[in-house]
Amino acid sequence: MSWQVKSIAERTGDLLPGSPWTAVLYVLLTILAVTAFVTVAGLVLIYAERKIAAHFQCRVGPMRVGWHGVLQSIADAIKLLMKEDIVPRDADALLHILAPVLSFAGMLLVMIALPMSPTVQVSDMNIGVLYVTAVSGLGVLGILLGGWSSNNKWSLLGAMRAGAQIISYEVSATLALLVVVLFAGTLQLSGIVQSQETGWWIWRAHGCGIVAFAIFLIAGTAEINRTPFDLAEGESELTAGFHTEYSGLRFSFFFLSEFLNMFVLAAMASTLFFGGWMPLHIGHFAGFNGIMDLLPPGLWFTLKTTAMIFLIMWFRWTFPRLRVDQLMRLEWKILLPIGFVNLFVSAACVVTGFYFFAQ
Amino acid sequence: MDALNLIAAVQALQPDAKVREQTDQPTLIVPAHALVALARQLRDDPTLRFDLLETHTAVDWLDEDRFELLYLLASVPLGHHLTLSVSIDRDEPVVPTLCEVYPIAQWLEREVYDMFGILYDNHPDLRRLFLEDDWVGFPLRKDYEDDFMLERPE
Amino acid sequence: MSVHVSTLQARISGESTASSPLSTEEYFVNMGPQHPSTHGVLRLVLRLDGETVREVVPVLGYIHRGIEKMGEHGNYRQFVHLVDRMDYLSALANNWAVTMVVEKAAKMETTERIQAIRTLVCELQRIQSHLLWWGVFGMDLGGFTPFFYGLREREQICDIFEKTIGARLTMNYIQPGGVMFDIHPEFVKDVKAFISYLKPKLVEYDALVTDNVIIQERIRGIGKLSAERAIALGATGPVLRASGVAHDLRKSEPYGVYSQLDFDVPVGKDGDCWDRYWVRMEEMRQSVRMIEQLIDNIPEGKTFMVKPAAKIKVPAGVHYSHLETARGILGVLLVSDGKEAPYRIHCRTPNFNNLWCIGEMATGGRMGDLVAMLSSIDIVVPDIDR
Amino acid sequence: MPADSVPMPGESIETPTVVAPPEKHVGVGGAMTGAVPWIDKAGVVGGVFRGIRSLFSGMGVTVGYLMRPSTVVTQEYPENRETLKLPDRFRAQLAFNHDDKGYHKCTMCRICEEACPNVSIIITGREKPAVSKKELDSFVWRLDSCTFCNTCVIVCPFGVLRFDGTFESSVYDRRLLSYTLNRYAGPVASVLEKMEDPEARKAAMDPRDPYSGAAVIAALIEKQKATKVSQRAAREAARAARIAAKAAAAAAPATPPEAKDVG
Amino acid sequence: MGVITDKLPGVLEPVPGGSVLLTAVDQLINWSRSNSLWPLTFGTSCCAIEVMMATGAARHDLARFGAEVARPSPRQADLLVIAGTIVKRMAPRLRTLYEQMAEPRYVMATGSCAICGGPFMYHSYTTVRGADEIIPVDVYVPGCPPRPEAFFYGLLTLQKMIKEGESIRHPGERRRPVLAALPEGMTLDDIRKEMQDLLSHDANVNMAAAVAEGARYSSELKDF
Repeated sequence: MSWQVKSIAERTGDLLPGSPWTAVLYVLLTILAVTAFVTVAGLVLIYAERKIAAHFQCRVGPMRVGWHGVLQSIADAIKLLMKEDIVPRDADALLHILAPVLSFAGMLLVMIALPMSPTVQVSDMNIGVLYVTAVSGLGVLGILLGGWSSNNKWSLLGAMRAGAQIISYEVSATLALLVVVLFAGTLQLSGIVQSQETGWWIWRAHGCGIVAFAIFLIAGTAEINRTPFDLAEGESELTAGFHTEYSGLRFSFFFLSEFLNMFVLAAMASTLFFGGWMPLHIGHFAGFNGIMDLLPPGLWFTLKTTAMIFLIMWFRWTFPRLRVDQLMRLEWKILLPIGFVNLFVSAACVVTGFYFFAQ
Repeated sequence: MDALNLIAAVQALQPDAKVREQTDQPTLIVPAHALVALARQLRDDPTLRFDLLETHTAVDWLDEDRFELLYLLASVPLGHHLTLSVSIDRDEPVVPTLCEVYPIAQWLEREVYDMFGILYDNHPDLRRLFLEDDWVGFPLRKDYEDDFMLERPE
Repeated sequence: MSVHVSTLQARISGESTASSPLSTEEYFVNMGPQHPSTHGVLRLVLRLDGETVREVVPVLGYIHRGIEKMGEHGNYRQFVHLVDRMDYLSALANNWAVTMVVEKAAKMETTERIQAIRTLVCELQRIQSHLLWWGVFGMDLGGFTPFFYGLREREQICDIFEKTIGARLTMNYIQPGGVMFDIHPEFVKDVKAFISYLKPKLVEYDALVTDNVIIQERIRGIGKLSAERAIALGATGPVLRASGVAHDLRKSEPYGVYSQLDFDVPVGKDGDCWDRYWVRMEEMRQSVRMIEQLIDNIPEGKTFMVKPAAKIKVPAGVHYSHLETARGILGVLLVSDGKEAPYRIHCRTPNFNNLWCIGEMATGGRMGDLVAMLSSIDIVVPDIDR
Repeated sequence: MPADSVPMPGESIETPTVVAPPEKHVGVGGAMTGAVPWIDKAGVVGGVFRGIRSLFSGMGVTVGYLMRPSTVVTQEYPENRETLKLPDRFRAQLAFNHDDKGYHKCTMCRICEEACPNVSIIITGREKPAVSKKELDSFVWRLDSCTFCNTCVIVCPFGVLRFDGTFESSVYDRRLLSYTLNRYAGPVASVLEKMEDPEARKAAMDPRDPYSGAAVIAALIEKQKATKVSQRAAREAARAARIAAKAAAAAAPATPPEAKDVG
Repeated sequence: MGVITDKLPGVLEPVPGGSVLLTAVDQLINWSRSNSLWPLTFGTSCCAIEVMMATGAARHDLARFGAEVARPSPRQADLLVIAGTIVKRMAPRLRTLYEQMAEPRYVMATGSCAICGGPFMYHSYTTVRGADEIIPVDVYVPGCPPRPEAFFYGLLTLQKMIKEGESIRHPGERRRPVLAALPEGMTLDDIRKEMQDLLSHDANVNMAAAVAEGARYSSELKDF
């Protein structure tokens, strides 16, 4: 079965010569949809995190705002929206204001490239993986600027920690990405998904996929500053880390982008290693594949991403935090060598065609 | 019996030490100038080994116009206790510090300085411990006065 | 910042930090008085070189309430309720310390039942205190879930206390001459149920925290304190025992009914955070052992030997007695002039001495280590400031 | 510890039985602390696997609770108000023991007022010399300063006071936190039964009269000021006397130093 | 001593010139504020264990109110719970913390120490007798320390105040220090009346009638 893959950008391009105004409308609708998706997904993720954390800890979580607290995130959002927005007197006002926007923008730009189903992908670039890697690095700029411009020592410490951490782990994450790129032979995200039609890379690559996935998950968790790598905002050490001086709406930008980064990470992990929207296929076993195809690809994507998000939350509510030198040692002395070896092994696999269902 | 032995052993080291009455632990009154030497001997003597300064505080005997400094020593390996009592003049409250013998004395003495205004000779860092540096008066003295403090109405 | 930092700055100005062309600069950070991991209003002035801690200077007094001064203006019974607020996590032991010195000085009689009940509730509160510490220790190291598990078990002890004592935290239960109430009829049943509930949970704690590789890597070899330095700095309780000194007043100078109980003293080897962690975990197990021995053998007898309204007078003189709380030796020095109110009352609190070890431990460590060390000492700030 | 149980100097105390920490080293062999070069460390592979297993066992504990909703221990307070039952001895609210006709046994002996550590009980009343009795005017209890130490209850010779568990006392104004307790706590049961409106019944049963206490406290503050002034005067007089005595002593020949020791 | 310059909190004020739409928006905002009270992690002594830790823990679970997001930075917190004694040395820091918080900010004083000095009221040379001498306090939760349920009741009281009284146009205006002494020109009857007005906003029960009826019964029963 072949998939009709067409991104929203391509469809707009098709519309452009015939009816340009429809195309413009289409673009506007897309912008609206992305914004709405980001907001809703953020609120849902925050609510889910609080509920799941509560049940990990034998509590019930938000209960009193709406049925089982479903309106909790909305109340929080409105409150943060209406809260006084403080720029400290000695802060660098321009950068202080710019930082959360940058942090948010980095996350938003990645969102554009995510293939959520064959037809739901805003832009399907042929350098998709490269684009995602590059743009997600924008977030660290926001964090660094925010920490530096706040004129607060805790913020500065948090920002420096975040900077060192994110830049270091970017290396390992990219090495893990490259494994999949090698196997799939393309940088295009939809291409990577389609290359998994005969099976997901996590099991097709003789263990290389599993190692790469583990590295990607660890490095990704570190990149989005979540426990056990939340040193940048570890509240028992650095009060609130880089966003100590932020309040109101600007703080909510940081808050929201932290949660949506988790979504981005989960979506990328499922796209690269679990086939994204591709149903579970085993080689050319048509009967089984046919049954799996009964579920729509969008649902597959959602399920996989949810599972990934749950895994990341599970980490957070189980593990303590690493120390800053251990963090660096883990990256440069453990993950990076393993990542390189893994890359070479998978390159050898690709060259010899030694993996399941090679073309 | 044991308390008597202990007192005898200490009095052998410091003949000036007199027994303080009305206590439930062996307590010796020591002249201020002999305090540091005696404490060092008590700490280093292999049969006494008073290695723990359990606490140190002062009592303001306003009517007798003196401060009584109490040093509660204990021996962790041997498990016995001894209290040293030093009386100093209320108008000229200066004693030598025990910091060199017991490091924890540095902070205990800062606390006593904070509360009683007793000055410790040779103390490396004699500052107030609990109150602000610009606090007026020494609160645990019996004649301390404070506009802020409320008396219990009766 | 006032004087403290300026003295610090004067101290470092003599050292040259710029030895390499890429020079670094040391800087000061105020940790506290409002900081999540200082457990109250402790302030630490840190001299940092990047992430490395060069010097720690604790600054106290943000909760100094003058309890000793207040003690001079009330009678002994009224002072008992004040010491509840000192180390509120071992309020019963605090009550007992004052009670002990008053009873010893005034030569008051007690019964075996009173002593057994006191021992029992104090051991329960020791478990309660260590449970809270365990949870907070986990949270300080960045894992949130231990906090919730620890406090979940703590609530069970709170329930037992509520039934017998009528309060959850500040008890005022152990009074000169007895205990305020006899134990609740359901007390024995509840305690047994709790003990059988707690035992599997302790195993679970090991799976969640003790054996966790991140915890192990973070607390092993961190914050070492040698036995000599620990004694010289006056550290007591688990901090001293973790350094390898088997000093426990419950063994060396038994009070209550501890002399009849069979228990071991957990002792560490290196005096690092891991040893302190392990000593406290083991102390919980030993407390469980003690409670198991005692709970079926509470002797019969009176629970209050004097009339509650009777005035207590202590003969003139200096009286001192001490006991072992969850954090170390709590001693009460009572100077009486024969009147109804003490002439001077002084509390030797364990946290005061234990806190000063942080300066010794933390130098050269990282910020994250400092938090772990502070948490492993298990300080209660109002107990330091009094 | 009595003095005669102090061990002899030089005699070692009995060494307690000790437990030492386990030797088993869980962890990745110092790989991350950098204490040991991790490649050289023997058994590093085993250490790494043990470390990873420990992570999974921790995750097993947390997910075990997630999967068993019965382990949720939360008591949902405002929802469970009807069923929430506090222990009898819980101390949250001081109350008078009225009999069912509204009488109480307080004789205004003021023992509780004296015993209270921080004057949270303020009793006002009149002497009645004719019958050599006192008449209680108001028994004000300050909830804002009460420390719930239970001393007043145990010292009361007539069993007038009790603590009950009514903890819902939050207010917007702290003046409202003083109650006059000797007002009748509620009508007799027969009258209560006649009241049909449950809210009205509740209001009638409310033992607390929140307002009259404030005036008493205002008077108390005045009294405190007066006390302070008088005590200060007394202190200053004592001080002057002491200085005078000292000057006299300095003028007189010096006393022998033994006189300074405490007898 | 202190003077009350303002009305009691919690009294609903008519908004001059306010339209129906704005009122609805007000209500929405007040609803969101009352349901999203993020506390500052601030505790000085015993009350911190009960009010900050035990309430947040599994048995009582502050998260049900949406208030478990304890922020260590005052900039992001909405609710300052004064849990424990405030001494003179801490007072300027408490004031700073309050000033660092972003509007709207709410303050709860829990426990006797924070309300009026509690056990340390007399003969203590450092204890501040009431946190409201330093910063304005919205809700007082008595107890020493209050049990977690009592704290929740205080939180509900605060939520009620926010829902009824707070208006986006006057953030923090009604909250002034209230001290123990009665101000000049104000009698107890005035407070009574204000409190009854406050209570009569409770739509479900005719509290005024209930109180009057209760008083009648009480006066009848005095003849016993």
